[in-house]
Amino acid sequence: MKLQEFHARQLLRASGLPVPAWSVATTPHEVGEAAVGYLAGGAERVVVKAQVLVGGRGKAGGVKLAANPEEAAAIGRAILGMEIRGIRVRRVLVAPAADIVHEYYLGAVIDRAARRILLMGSAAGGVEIEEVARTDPAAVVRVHAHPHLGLLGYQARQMAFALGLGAHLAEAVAIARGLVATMVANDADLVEVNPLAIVRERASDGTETLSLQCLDAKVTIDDSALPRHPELEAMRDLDEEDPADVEARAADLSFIKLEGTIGCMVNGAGLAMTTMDLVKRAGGAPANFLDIGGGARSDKVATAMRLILSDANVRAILVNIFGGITRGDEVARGLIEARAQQERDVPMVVRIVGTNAAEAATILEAAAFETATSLDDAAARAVAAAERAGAAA
Amino acid sequence: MKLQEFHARQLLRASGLPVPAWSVATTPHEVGEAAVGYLAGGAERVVVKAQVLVGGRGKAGGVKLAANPEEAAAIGRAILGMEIRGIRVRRVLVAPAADIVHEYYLGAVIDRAARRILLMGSAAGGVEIEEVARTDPAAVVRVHAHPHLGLLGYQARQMAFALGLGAHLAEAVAIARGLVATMVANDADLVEVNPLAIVRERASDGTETLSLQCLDAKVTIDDSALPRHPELEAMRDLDEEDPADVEARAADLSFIKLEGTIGCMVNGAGLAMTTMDLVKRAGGAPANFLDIGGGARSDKVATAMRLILSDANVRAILVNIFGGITRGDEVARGLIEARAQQERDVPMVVRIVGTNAAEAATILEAAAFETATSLDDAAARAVAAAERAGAAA
Amino acid sequence: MSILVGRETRLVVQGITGREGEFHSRQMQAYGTRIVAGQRPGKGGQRALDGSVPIFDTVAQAVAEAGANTSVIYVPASGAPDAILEAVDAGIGAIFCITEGIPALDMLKVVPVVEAAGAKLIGPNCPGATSPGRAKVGIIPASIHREGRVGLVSRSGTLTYEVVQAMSDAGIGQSTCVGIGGDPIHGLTFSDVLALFRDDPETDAIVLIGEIGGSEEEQAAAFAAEQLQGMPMVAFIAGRTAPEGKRMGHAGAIVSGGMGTAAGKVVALEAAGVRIAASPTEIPRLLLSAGVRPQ
Amino acid sequence: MSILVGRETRLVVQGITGREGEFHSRQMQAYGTRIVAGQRPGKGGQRALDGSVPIFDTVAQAVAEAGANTSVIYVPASGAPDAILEAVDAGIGAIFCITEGIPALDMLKVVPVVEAAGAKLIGPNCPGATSPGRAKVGIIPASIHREGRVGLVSRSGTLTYEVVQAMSDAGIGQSTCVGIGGDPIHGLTFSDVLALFRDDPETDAIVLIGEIGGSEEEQAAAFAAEQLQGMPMVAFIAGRTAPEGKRMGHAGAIVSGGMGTAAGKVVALEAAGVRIAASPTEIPRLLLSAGVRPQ
Repeated sequence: MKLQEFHARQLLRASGLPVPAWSVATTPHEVGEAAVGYLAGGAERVVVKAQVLVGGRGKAGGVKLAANPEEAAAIGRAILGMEIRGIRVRRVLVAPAADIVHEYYLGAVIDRAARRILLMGSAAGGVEIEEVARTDPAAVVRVHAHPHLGLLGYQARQMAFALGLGAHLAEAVAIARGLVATMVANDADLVEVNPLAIVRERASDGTETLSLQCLDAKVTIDDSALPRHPELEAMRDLDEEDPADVEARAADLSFIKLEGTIGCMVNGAGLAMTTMDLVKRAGGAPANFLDIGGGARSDKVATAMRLILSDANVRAILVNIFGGITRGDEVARGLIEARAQQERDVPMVVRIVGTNAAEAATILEAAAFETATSLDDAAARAVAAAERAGAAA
Repeated sequence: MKLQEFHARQLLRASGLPVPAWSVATTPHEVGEAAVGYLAGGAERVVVKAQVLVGGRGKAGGVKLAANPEEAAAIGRAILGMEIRGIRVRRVLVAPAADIVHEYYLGAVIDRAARRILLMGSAAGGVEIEEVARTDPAAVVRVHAHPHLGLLGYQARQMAFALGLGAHLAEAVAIARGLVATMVANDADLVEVNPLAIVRERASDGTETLSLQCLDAKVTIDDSALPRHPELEAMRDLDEEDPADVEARAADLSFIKLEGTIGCMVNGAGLAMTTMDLVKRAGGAPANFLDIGGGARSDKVATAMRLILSDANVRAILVNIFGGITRGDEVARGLIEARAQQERDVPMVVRIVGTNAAEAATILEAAAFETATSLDDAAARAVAAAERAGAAA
Repeated sequence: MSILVGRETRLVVQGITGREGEFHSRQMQAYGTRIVAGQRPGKGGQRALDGSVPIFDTVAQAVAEAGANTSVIYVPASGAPDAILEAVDAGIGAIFCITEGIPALDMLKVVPVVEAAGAKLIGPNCPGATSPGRAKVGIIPASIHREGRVGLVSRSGTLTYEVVQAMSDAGIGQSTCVGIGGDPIHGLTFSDVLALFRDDPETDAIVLIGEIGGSEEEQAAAFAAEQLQGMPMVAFIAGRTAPEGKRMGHAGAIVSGGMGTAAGKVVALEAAGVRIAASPTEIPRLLLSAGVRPQ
Repeated sequence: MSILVGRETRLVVQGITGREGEFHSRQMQAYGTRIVAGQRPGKGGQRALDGSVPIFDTVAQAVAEAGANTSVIYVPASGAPDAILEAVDAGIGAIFCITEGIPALDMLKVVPVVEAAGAKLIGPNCPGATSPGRAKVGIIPASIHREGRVGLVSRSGTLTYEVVQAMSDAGIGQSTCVGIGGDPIHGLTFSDVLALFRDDPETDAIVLIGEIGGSEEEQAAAFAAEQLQGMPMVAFIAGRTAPEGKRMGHAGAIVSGGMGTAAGKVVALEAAGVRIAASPTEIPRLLLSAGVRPQ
């Protein structure tokens, strides 16, 4: 689960990391109010940042600087309500603009191959780490945390020296260790600060100080760990979620909406991906990934059907069930029930094999469903059905 | 550093362990007041326990039960002020007496050979674990915690089942893991609950419940870890310490008072023990263990001398210095200073070898100290000097 | 022979009294798997599966008193890491963790302990393993198998069943089918299982069922190029149409930062001489053309 | 040859810029020990010991750029566990930790990491080791040694110096003198060092200096009985008069619950055929009577 920037900042701050002040505003007026405070406090400008869970906010015009409260409010008016990659901006973050001397990247991820938490750093901050890794792999510094002891002091120092942060050693060590500690405390699978910056601050007497600060924060939580972190589950941004995703989660279905026209209902993640792949191979485009899980009962099948049909693009449905724990006859009965409740008539191709496949076949035949036996055949029939339905529409 | 029982109870409770209520009282009146509360709360009797850091409180009459507030106050009067193994009782703990169904022992120590935290348990609680280990070794259950992950759930369950606590599994697991967690959180080298007891409680409607409770607590803290636990250092009971120990600690000297007549001043713990052993072998008895440490300067020597002479039993002093980091001439000068300040005239035998031993010899000779070259010779001379002094006294 | 499970398997079922544990224990027993013990803290002394199997409080007891050498775990996610560690500590050599939904950071702690002890962990979030005609451990349906000499290893569940069924229908039997699990952090990797197949005299060819996410297929390709020359190998990779940045059901099935794509895996495997199936149904044909004979 | 330190030693001093670190580095260098690097975070690029030794920010750099293979640690107790782990991670083979006062629970975490990496940790709270005429690492005074063929291992500092001085005075030289440290949880044990001496062709006899607390002397006795027959061995145990329940200076020197007494250790060693000295001064005599020849 991705967290909004302001939630991610909260977590970093709770781990003791230096995150400068911020406010969250939902109206242009609130943006202006927040700006008044920061400008009075000595900031020369404030930054207004759209709070959305998609990348590319900056390029989309979702991040702007303002030199006075009026300008801030105007920017807030422009950004609030804006759509970024299909997501409407409902909140912005307002913060004093930092006087940045240098930007770094620092992020912790789970390295699957090494089975360790991997801390990555780069002295080229502000750009995406994947970009740095591609163009200048040597510029990415990698340190693996100890599996039980976390990121050790010397490891944090190695990172700091490798990034050229020797002059800010104690700060850099605390931030590196704090980043990994944040990951562990919150069961995150990504904790990223980009940019981590050396920031210049001037006191009223004109003296300047340089310090390391976390100017942005990105955190994603391991979904498997959410049951033991209700405080993080509460941060879930339902406003930004498709209602279908919310319903799928409630029904414990694994559902991902895609752009195509053929709705897929499958048991098992690998088989569901394969079904999508075969639809594509047969010349169609899958409308979704949907895994109804093992041992799915008829009510789950009905919910799955409703989710698929909530997508207006869907022109045909492909049901592909390999009965292991899941019983084929149970799914067949679920399909009949679902069809009875269905408001929209969409052609359906059903393939049920494995446990109780014969019973399922009998039931489906009696109900006059179009059936298929092989995977490839099922995909081809579904594509054909979608094409027919598309031509008819 | 040993903690008083009431401090140990605090630490266990802070780790979430079930420790029944208690009060600390310093006057018979306070004992009576506490008893009023517990008896009103449903307890049939209260227990009054002397708070001292020596073993054998029970046998010495320092633990008593009372059935009413008057009796409690009377017992408080008897125990407060009592001496147990030379320690005056200044505080008692008052607690409701539990209705004990069965007593167990559970304790965590550092197993030096295995280099693990060792949790020991026994279904024969209430007696010392060393006693059980001696008389019925098979009755002691041993589980080593994981060096990084602590006591794992299954290990706690193994302990619970081995003690026959299957009917109290969840409680026993929480207590076992909490015990080890208490050790780790506080850098303890011993955390002991004896007895851990199944306690019967009757509700006002007559229903009975059985629960596991920690009825006593013993904790000792690793001295090396005290610098990072100021909150535990603050629990040190100076009332119970010899003023000489307090002064030694302040001067960073390792000092232990013994029963003999020959004061010893040595650099290095191994050599200090050896010096004591050789005094004994020569027919004398050491008055103390005293390690002045490496690189000891003259002021430290003077403090050491004062500590030794604060013991009225001391009849002779043996100084044994092997100069490595410590410079012999520096020690020699320190001895001359110390003798100048000395109020009591006690014969001294000095052996200084190693770094700057020749310079030391010249200084000592000029100041007319009795010197020795070999270890055995030094011990023999000190014993002879003490005998002469004893005969003269 | 076979790998991981076989006639020598003496199984303890951790969580035998749960709904899933009991259901699958019956299936395994019916298949002929020797279940010597069940384990469930607090039910020690009772018996499971109609009295045929003793239940112990601890895995250590199941090892000491019933001689268990293999364990399968049907314990909820909150207790599964501890169950794995208990099995390791009790000296179990092969541990199958069926449980789904264990947090990745828990597994980061568990896996090094397993490896230090020299034990083999399969899963979590895996369907187990079956050596047809000998024994099955886990949840793979018994009916799909056929005895034979092709080893199969997969990150998936039902997709594996599809492939196995297709192979069996084509007369191609299996030596052992192993599901290594769909979680990002798990025990045996593709390469680990390939090494076991390499050393198994009764395995002549290998089928690998991969999917998007991670780099195990690429590592398996490197392993195959170095260590499996002369052993025919066919692979299928699921998720060619999966969008970037989304978890496709399995916690481990995610393309991120352009890494872990199906295309990259296919390229790596092809370069190592592995034949790639465009659909699961192609697998039997590719095996036959690689010289595997139906039995 | 010799054990642990010798002509092949390429030393990095962790904490070379501190008071103790610098003082003893000069002593070690004067003795002929090859100090190839110092380490102190934040002082990388500077030089120590009158410009003769480069300072690095990390131990990894000292290994990569100066070829260090041995480290000695003069870092305060709060930073010493991390310094040990850094040396292990950098691939240092022998790590001498002089630092005193490290909490036991810190060492409980560190030691398994050291062991898993196959490194040798000597200490903490130890005086180091000297191979006379070759190299010294730590704080043992140089002047007391004499080249020879008797190995010495001890839990103590100045007591060791006494014994070494007495041996040298009697014409009995040493192959290597090792102080394993006075803390309850430390790296190499008596038995570990005895095994090294057993395998050293230039060690003909062994002196062991033990003290109260723990059971390493008893384990050493068992090791000697099994593995060191034919190699003369003399031991001295300090603390016969120590009272129970008190730490005698060293954190590890404590008799508790009747365990770890000097008497118990003496009995165990005698039973293993080890000659026991009643005083350190007896040691040279016992060595001579055991057939060791002065050099």
